[in-house]
Amino acid sequence: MESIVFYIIALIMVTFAVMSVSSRNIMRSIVYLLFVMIGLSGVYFMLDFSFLGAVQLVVYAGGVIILYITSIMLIEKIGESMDKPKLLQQIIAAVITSLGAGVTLFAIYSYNFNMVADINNITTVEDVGFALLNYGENGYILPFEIISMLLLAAMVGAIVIAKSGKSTNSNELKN
Amino acid sequence: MILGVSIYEILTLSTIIFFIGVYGFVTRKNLIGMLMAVELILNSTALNFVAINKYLYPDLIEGGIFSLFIIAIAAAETALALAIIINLYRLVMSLNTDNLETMKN
Amino acid sequence: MDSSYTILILLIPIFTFFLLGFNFKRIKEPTSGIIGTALIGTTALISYFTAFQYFTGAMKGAIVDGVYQKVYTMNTVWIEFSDTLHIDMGILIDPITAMMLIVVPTISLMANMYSIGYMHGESGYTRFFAYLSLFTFSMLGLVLSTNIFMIYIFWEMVGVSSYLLIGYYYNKPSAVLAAKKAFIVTRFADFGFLMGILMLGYYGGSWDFKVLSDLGFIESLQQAYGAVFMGLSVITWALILIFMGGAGKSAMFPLHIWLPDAMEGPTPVSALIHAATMVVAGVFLVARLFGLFHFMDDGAALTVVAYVGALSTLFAAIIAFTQHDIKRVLAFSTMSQIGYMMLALGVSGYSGHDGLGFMASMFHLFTHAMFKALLFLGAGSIIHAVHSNYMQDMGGLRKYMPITHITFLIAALAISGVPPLAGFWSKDEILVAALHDNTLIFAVGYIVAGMTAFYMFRLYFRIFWWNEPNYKHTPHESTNTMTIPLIVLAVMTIVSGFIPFHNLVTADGAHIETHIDWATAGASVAVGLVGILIAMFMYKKENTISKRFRSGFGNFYEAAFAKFYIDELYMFVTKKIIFAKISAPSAWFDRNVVDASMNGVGNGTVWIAEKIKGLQSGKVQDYAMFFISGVVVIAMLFWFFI
Amino acid sequence: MNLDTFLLMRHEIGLTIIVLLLLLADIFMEDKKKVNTVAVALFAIYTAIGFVPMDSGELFGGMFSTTPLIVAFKNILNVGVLLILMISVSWVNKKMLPINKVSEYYVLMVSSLLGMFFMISAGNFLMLYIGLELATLPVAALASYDMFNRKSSEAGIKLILSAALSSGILLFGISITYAITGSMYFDIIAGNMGLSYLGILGMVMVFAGIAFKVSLVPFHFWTADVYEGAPTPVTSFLSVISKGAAVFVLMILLFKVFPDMKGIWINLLYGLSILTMFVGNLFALRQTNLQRFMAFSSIAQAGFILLGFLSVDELAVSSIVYFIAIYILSNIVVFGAIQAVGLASGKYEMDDYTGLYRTNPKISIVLMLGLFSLAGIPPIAGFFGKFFLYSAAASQGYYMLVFIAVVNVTISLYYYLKVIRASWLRKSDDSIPYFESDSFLKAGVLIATVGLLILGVASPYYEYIYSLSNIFN
Amino acid sequence: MDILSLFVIVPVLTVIALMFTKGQNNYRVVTAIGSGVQLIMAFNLLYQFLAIREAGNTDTMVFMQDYMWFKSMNIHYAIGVDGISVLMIMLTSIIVLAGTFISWKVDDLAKEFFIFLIILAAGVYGFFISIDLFTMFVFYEIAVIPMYLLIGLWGSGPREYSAMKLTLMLMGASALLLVAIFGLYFNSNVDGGALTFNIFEISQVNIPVEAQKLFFPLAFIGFAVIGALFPFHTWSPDGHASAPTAVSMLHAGVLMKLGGYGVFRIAMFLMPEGAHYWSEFFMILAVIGVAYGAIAAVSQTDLKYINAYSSVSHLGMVLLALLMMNEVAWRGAMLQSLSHGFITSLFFALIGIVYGRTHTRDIAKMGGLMTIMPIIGTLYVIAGMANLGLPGFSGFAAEMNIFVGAFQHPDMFHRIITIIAVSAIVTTAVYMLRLVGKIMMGPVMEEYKHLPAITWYEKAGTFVLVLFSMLIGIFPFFWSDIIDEAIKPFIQGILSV
Repeated sequence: MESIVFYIIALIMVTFAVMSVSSRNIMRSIVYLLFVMIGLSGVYFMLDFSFLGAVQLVVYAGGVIILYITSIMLIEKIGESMDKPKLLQQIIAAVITSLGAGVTLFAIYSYNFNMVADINNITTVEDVGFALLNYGENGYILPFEIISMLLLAAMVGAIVIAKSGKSTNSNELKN
Repeated sequence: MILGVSIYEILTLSTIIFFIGVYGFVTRKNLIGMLMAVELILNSTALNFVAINKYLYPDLIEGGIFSLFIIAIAAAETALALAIIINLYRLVMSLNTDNLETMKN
Repeated sequence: MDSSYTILILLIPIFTFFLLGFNFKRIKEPTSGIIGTALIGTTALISYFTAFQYFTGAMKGAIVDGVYQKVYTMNTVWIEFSDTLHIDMGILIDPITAMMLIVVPTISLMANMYSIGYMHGESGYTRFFAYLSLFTFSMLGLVLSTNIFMIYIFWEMVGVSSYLLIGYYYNKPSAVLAAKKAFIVTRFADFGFLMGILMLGYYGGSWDFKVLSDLGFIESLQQAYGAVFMGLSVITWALILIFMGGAGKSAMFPLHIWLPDAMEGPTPVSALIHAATMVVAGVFLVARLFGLFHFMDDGAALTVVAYVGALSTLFAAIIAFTQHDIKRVLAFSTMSQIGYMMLALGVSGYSGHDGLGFMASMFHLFTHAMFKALLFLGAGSIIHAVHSNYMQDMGGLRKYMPITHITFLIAALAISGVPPLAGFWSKDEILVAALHDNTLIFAVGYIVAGMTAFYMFRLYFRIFWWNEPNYKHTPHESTNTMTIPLIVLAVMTIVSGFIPFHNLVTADGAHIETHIDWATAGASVAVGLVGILIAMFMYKKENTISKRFRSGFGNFYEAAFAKFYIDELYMFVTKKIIFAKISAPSAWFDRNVVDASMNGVGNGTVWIAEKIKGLQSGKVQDYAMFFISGVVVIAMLFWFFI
Repeated sequence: MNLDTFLLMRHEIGLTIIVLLLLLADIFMEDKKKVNTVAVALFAIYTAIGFVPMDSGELFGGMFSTTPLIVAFKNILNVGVLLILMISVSWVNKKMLPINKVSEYYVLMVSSLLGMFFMISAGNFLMLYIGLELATLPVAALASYDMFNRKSSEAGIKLILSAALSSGILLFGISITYAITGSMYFDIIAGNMGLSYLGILGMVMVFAGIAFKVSLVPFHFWTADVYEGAPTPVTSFLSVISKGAAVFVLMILLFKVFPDMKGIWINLLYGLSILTMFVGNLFALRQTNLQRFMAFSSIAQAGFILLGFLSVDELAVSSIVYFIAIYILSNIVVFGAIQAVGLASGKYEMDDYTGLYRTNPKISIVLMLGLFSLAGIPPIAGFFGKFFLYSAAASQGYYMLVFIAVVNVTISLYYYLKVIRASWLRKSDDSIPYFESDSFLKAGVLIATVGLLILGVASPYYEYIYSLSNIFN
Repeated sequence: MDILSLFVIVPVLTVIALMFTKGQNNYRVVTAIGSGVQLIMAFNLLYQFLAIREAGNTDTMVFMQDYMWFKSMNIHYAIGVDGISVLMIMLTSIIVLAGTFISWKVDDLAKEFFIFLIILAAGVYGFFISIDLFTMFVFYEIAVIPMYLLIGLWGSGPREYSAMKLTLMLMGASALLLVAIFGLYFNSNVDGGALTFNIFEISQVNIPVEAQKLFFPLAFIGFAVIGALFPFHTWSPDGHASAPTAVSMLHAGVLMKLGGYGVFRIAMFLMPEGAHYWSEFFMILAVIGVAYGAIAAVSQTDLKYINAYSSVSHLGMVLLALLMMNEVAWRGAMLQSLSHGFITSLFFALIGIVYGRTHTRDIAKMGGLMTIMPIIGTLYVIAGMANLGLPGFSGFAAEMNIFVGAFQHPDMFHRIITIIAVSAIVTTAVYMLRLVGKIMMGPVMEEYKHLPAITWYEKAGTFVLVLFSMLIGIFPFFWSDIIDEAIKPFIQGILSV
C-alpha cells in the first residue's frame, strides 16, 4: 500500500519535474515546481520525518516559490513564454543527462546497501532540536550558528545588490 | 522507511529528479528557469540524505539535519540569485541567457 | 758558439711588423720603407751568419762525421697533447733551412728595397712594409720550424700575409677577390694538410722532425702499418694529405688556380711571395719530410709528388704560351718551375748519387728564387714605366730601360737553362735525376725546358723589341732603389749556379758527387736554344706569325688561353654547387625548416588555442554540460581501475 | 568546553566580530569614507592577532578542528585578504562611495573569508558544505557588486548559478559517501570508503564540487567570465583566497578523507593537472583583457598546484601551502597593478598597457615582478613555489608530468611576457599618463612585492611550513 | 665574506647603486666602476687561485663555501671554483667591462639597460661558481631572463619576436634541464646517502644506468640549447641579430658558454654511463651544427647572422669536443669556450660599431669601410682572422686541441665526424673572407665617406678582447695548464666507465 502511494508520488514528481523544466511559460513552470516540492514533502512524511516535510512545505511552498513569483512580477513579464532551446542542445543535454543518470543508477544498484529493518523510526521535532543544540559529538550547534552568518551575508548581499543606488556616471552602464 | 519500497527505489527517484534538474539547467534559456532547475537538484540531494539516513543509518539523524541545512541554504541562495537576476534585468532588460555572452572565448 | 741568437731571425721581423703596424699613421713615407728595409737587412745578415756558421760547421753539432745534422738551437713545448705528441716552438737548422735562410731574407730584402721606390705615393705605404715584415717573419718561422705542427702554424701565417698582400689594393674588387681566392684555395689544401698532420701524429706518434726523419723510426713505422686503403698504409695517406697542403701553397695542379690571380698584389709581393718564397713552401715541406716520403711504402707518396709536379709543369707551360698579362706569364712560369722542383723530388732517391734529385730540387729552388724574383721585379719596373700589365701595350722598351732590359735578359736566359747562368746548372741536375728514374717524367721535363725558353723569350722579345706602341708617357728607367735590387739579383743569378750545392744540401746531409752529364746538358741547352730562336723568329719584329699559329691551334689555343677552364670549373663548383646547391639551401633550410618547425611549435600552440576558443562559449548552460560530462566521464574512467 | 578551547576558533570569532562591528559602523558613521580605514585597521589588528601561536584541537565534537598548519594557512589567507582590502580601498572610494555601498563590501568579503575558515577547519561534511556556501554566496554578491556594470552582474549570475550546480553535485557526492560510510565525520569516513563503483562516483562528485572552486578543467569554465566581469579586487579575492582555501580543502579531503582511494585520485590529479595546465595556458595565450587573462593564468596555476598533491607526504602539503602563499602575493601584485591602472584610466586591455613603463615605471616594475613570479622566474618567490611542487611530483617518479609542467611554464611565459612586452618593450603616443595611486593601494602592492622578493630566497618560511606539514596521523 | 659570493654581491650592489643614480653620464660611470671592480676581482681570483695551487692545494674545488638553504630538501647554496670556472669568470668580467664600454652611448633608458646587463652578469657569475644543482639552475634562469628585456627593449629589427623566441626556447630547454636535475636528485640516495643537489656528492653516487640513460639527454639538451645545438640553435641567429651590441657580446661571449660548461660539469660528470650511451647520437647533432652553421653562414647577408651562425659552428665544436670524452678534446672545448668568448664578442662589438655608423648590417650595402675607418677595419680583419683560426689567436690553439682530441678515436664513425668538423675550417675561411671582403674592402661608397672614427671607449672595449685572444693564442700552455688540472678529476670519472 505504502509502496503504491510512493510510486504514485514518485510518478507525479518526475512528471512535474519534467514539465517544470520544459514548460515554456514561466508561471506554469513555477507551479509545476511547487508540485514537485509538495510531492517531496510527501515523501518526507512517508519517511516518518514529518518535521522536514513541514519545513519543506513552509520554506518552498510558502517562501521560495513566492519569492520566484514576486521576482517575476517585479520583472513584469509574467505572460511571456521562454525561448525554446535549440533542438541539438536539447538532444545533447538529454543524452548527457540520461547517461549521467544511467551511470549513477548503475553505481547505486551495483552497491549492496546494508539496509536496517527499523520500521518505526520516527524523527520527532524533539530529536531535531536536540541535535541542533548539542555541542558535542553529533551536535549541530556550530553549523546552526554559522548558518545565521550565512543568512546574514546572503541578506546583506541580496539587499546591496537589489537596492537601487544612484549612479553618478551613466557612462558606466555601457561597460 | 516506507514499506515495500527499498532504498534503491528512493535513490532512483532522487537521481532521476537530480538529472531532470541538470537537464533543465542545461537547456533553459531563462535565468529564472535555470534557478528553478537548481532547486530540483538541491531538493533531490536532500531527499538522498533523508532516505539514506532512514534506511541505512537510522541511529542518528545526520542526514535529516543535513537536509534541513540544504533547504535553508538553498533558500538563501535563491534569494541572492534572484537579487542578482533582478539587478541584471535592470541593466539588460532581459532574462534570456543569450544576452549573457558579452564575455566569452 | 751559442746559437740562441737565431731567435733574432724571427724576432726582428715581427718587431718590425708591430712597429710599423701600430704606427701606420704616424710613420710617414719613406721612413717606414727605410726602417723596414733596414731591419729586414739586419735579419738577412743574421740569417746569412747563421747559414754560414752552419755550413762551415762552426755551429755546435752542425756536422758530425761529415754529415750535416739537424740542429735545434732552441725548442720549447707550446701545446702538449701527450708525452710524445706536442706542438713545440723552436728553431731547427739543417741544410735546407740554412739554404732557405739565404733565399728568404735575400729576396725579402730586395723586395723591401725595391718597394721603397715602387710603392711611392701609395696610401698604405707603411702598411705595406708592415705586411712584408709579417710575411718575412712567417716565412722564416716556417723554414725554421722544428716540427710539422709548427710548420702548419707558420703555414697559416704565411697564408694570411699573402692574403693581406694580395689584397693590398683593397679598394680594387679584383684584388679582394684574388686575395680571397688565394686564401680559400690554400685553406682547402690546408684542410688536407691538417688531416695529414693529425694522422701522422696519431699513427706515427710524433711530429718532431728529428724523430720523423730518423731512419730507424721510419723503418718501424713501415713495419707497424700495413696497407689499409688502396694498397697504401695510413702513413702514406697522411703524407699524401700533407702533400695536398704543399700542393696548395705551391700552386700545383689542380690547386694552382689562385696563383695567377694573386698577381693582383703589388709586384714586389709577387716577386717575394708568389715567385720566390711562399710558393716553394710545398717543395720545402716535401723536402722536410723527404725521409718519410721516400721510405714509406717504397715512396708511393713520392710518386704522387713526381706526377703532380710533372703534370703541373707541363700544364703551366702550355698556358704560359698564351697569356698576355706579363705577370701571369711569369706566374705560370713559376708554377711550371715549381712543378720542376716537385718532379725532381719525386724522382729522387735518398742517399748518395740517388739523392741527386733532392739536391737538384733544392738547387733549383734556390736559383729559381733568384731569377724569378728578378723577373718579377723587372716586370714591376716595366709595369711601373708603362702603367700596364699587358704585353700589347709594350714593345721596344730596351731603349728606355737599359738596366731593366739587361737584368731581365739575364734572368730569361737563366730560366731557359743557358749556361753558365744559374738555371742551367739546377735544371740540368733535375733532368739528369729524372732520366735516371723515370723516362716519362724526363720527357716532360725536357719538353718543358724548351717550352720555358720559348715563352720566356716570347715575353722578352715582346716587351723589349717588337714595335713600339704609342706610349702616353715616355717610359723611363726606374729609380735607384728599384734598379739596385735588379742588379743584385742579376749578379746572384749569374753566380749562384756555381755554389757547390751537392756538398751542402742533400737529403741525408752527406756530400754527394756530381758531374755534368754533357749528353743531357747539351740536349737541354739545345732545346732551350731552339725555344729561344723560335721566340725570336716570332716576336722580334712585329709580324703575324703568332696570330697564324694561334688560329692553327684553334680550340686548343682557346682552351689554353682560358687556362683550360679550371677556374670556370672551380667557379661552377663553388658558385653553382656549393653556394647555390648547398649553402643557400642550408640557409633556407635553417630558416624555413628548422626555424620554422621551432616557430611551428609556437604557432601550433596558438593555432590550437584559436581552435578551442569556442569551448568557452560564454553560456552557463554549456559550462554546466561540461561539468556534468566531466563528472560522469571521470567516474566511468576510473571504474576501470577497480 | 571552556574559554581557552573556545579560543581555538580565534580567527572565526575575530571575523564575526569584524562583521558585526562593520555593520555597526555602517549605521553609526556619517563619513562613509572612514569606514574604509576602519575596516582595514580592524582587519590589520585581527591579522596581527592571528599570528599568536595556537595549539591544535577540536571543538564541537569534531565539527571544527585546528592544527598549527591550519592556523598558518589561515594567517596566510588573512594576510592575503588584508592586502586585497588595501588595494580595494581606492576602488571602493571611487565606485561605491557615491552609491553608499561601502561597509557592505567589507562585510561580504569578511563573511566569505569566514566561510572559508570554517571550510578549512571543518571536521564534518556539513561544516564543509556550509563553509563552502558561506564562502561562495557573498562572493557572488561581490562579483556583481559593480551594479551598473553589466559585466559585473553577468559575472555574479554566472558564478552563483555555476556554484549552485556544483554544490548540488557536491551534495550528491556527500550523500553517497554518507550512504557508504554512515557518517559525515571525516575521521570516520577515512578508511571506510573502500573501492566500489558508487564510492568512486561519490568521490568524483565531491572532488568536482571542490575542483569547481579550484577551477580545475573541466570544472573551470565559469572562472574566466567571472574574473573578467567582477570588479578587480573581487577578482583578486576569487583568484587567490577562494582558490587557495579550496586547494587546502581539497588537500584535506583527498589526504585525510579519501586515503583509501589514493590509487584513483592520484591518477585523476595526474590527468587533470595536465589538462588544466594546457587548457589554462592555451586559453590564456589569446586573451587581451587582463582580468580574463589572469583568470586563465590562475587556471593554469591550479594545474601546477595539482603536481604538489602527487607525493602525498609532508613535501606535498608544505609545497602546496607554500605555493599558495606565494601565489597569493603574486596575484595580488598583478591585480594591484591592474587595479591601479584600471582605476586611473579605466583600461583593462593589454594593448592599453603599451608604453606603460615610460609613463609609470614603478607600476610596471611591480607588474613585471608579479608576472615573473607567476611564471616562475628566479629569484622571485614564484620559482621556489613551483620548484617544490615539481619536487613533490618528481619525488614519486612523475618525471613526465614535471616535464609537461615545465613545458607549460614555457607556454605561460609567453603570455606573461606579452604583458611585459606591451608595458616595457613598446612605445606609444597615447600610453596611460602618469598617475598616482592612493596610499593604501601602494602599501598593499609594495608589501606583496617585498614579500615576493623575500619569501623565495629566504628559506625559513618554507622550512616553517614544512615543519607543520605532518597531517598524516 | 667569501671571495666567490662577492661575484654575486658586487653586481647586486652595482644594481642598487644604479637604482639610486641619476644622470645619463653617471649610469655608465657607475656601471663601469662596478664592472671594473668585477674585473679586478676576477683577476684577483685568478691570482689567488694560482697561488693556492702553487701552495700545493690539489682539491678539485677551492674557495668552497656551503650554506644550508632549504634544509628539508637538503638544498645548499654551495659554491666553489676550479680552474675552468676561474677562467670563465675572468672571461665574463672582461666581456662585461668591454660590453659596458661598447654600450657607452646607450641613451634610451640607459639606467635600465645597465641594470639588466649587470643582473645578467650576476646570473652568469653565479652559475659559474655554483656547485649545487639548485643554485646553478637558479642562476641559470637569472642569467637568461634579462635577455628578454635587453633584446626586446634596446634591440633592433624584429626585436620582440627574437626576444620572445630566445626566451621561450631557452626556457623550454631549461624545462628538460629541470627534469634532469630532479632525476639526479631523486636518484642521489641509491647508495643509501641523503638526497642531495651537490654535484660532488652526486658524483660519488652510482646513479643507476637506466636513470642515466634517461636523464643524460635531458641534461645535455637542456644545456646544449643555450650552446646552440642543432637543431635547437635557431634562437641564436635571430636573438643575436636583434640584440643590442653589448648584449650580443655577452650573449655569444658568455651566456652561450653556459651550455658547454653545464654539459661538462653536470651532464658528463654526473652521468658518465649516460654520456657514453648517448655520445654518438649527440655527436652527430653537434657535428651537423659545426658543418651546417658554417655552411649556412656562407650565404647570409646580415653581419650578425653571419656571426651567429659562426657561433653555432664554433660552439658545436665545443659540444663535439666534450662528447669526444678525452682530455685533449676537453681541454680544447674549454679553450674554445674561452676563445670563442673573446673573439665573438669582439666581432659583435665591431658589428655594433659599424652598425652604429652605417645603420645597416646588410653586407651588400657596405663596402670599402677600411679606407674610411682603418682601425675598425683592421680590427675587423683581425677578428675575422682570429675567427677562422689563425695561429696566434686563441681559436687556433683551441681548435687544434679539439681536432687532436677528436682524432684519438680510431673507429670509422669518429673519423668521419672528425673530418667533417675539420672541414669547417675551410668553410669558416670562406664566409669570413667573404664578409671582410664585402664590407671592409672594395670600392669606397659615397654615403659612408664621412663616418666618424673610432672613439676611445670603443677602442677600450675592443682592444682588451683582441689582447686576450692573443694571450690565449700565443701562450696556450699557461691556460691549458689551468684547464688540464681542472679536467683531471672529471675525465677520470668518464674514462673509468
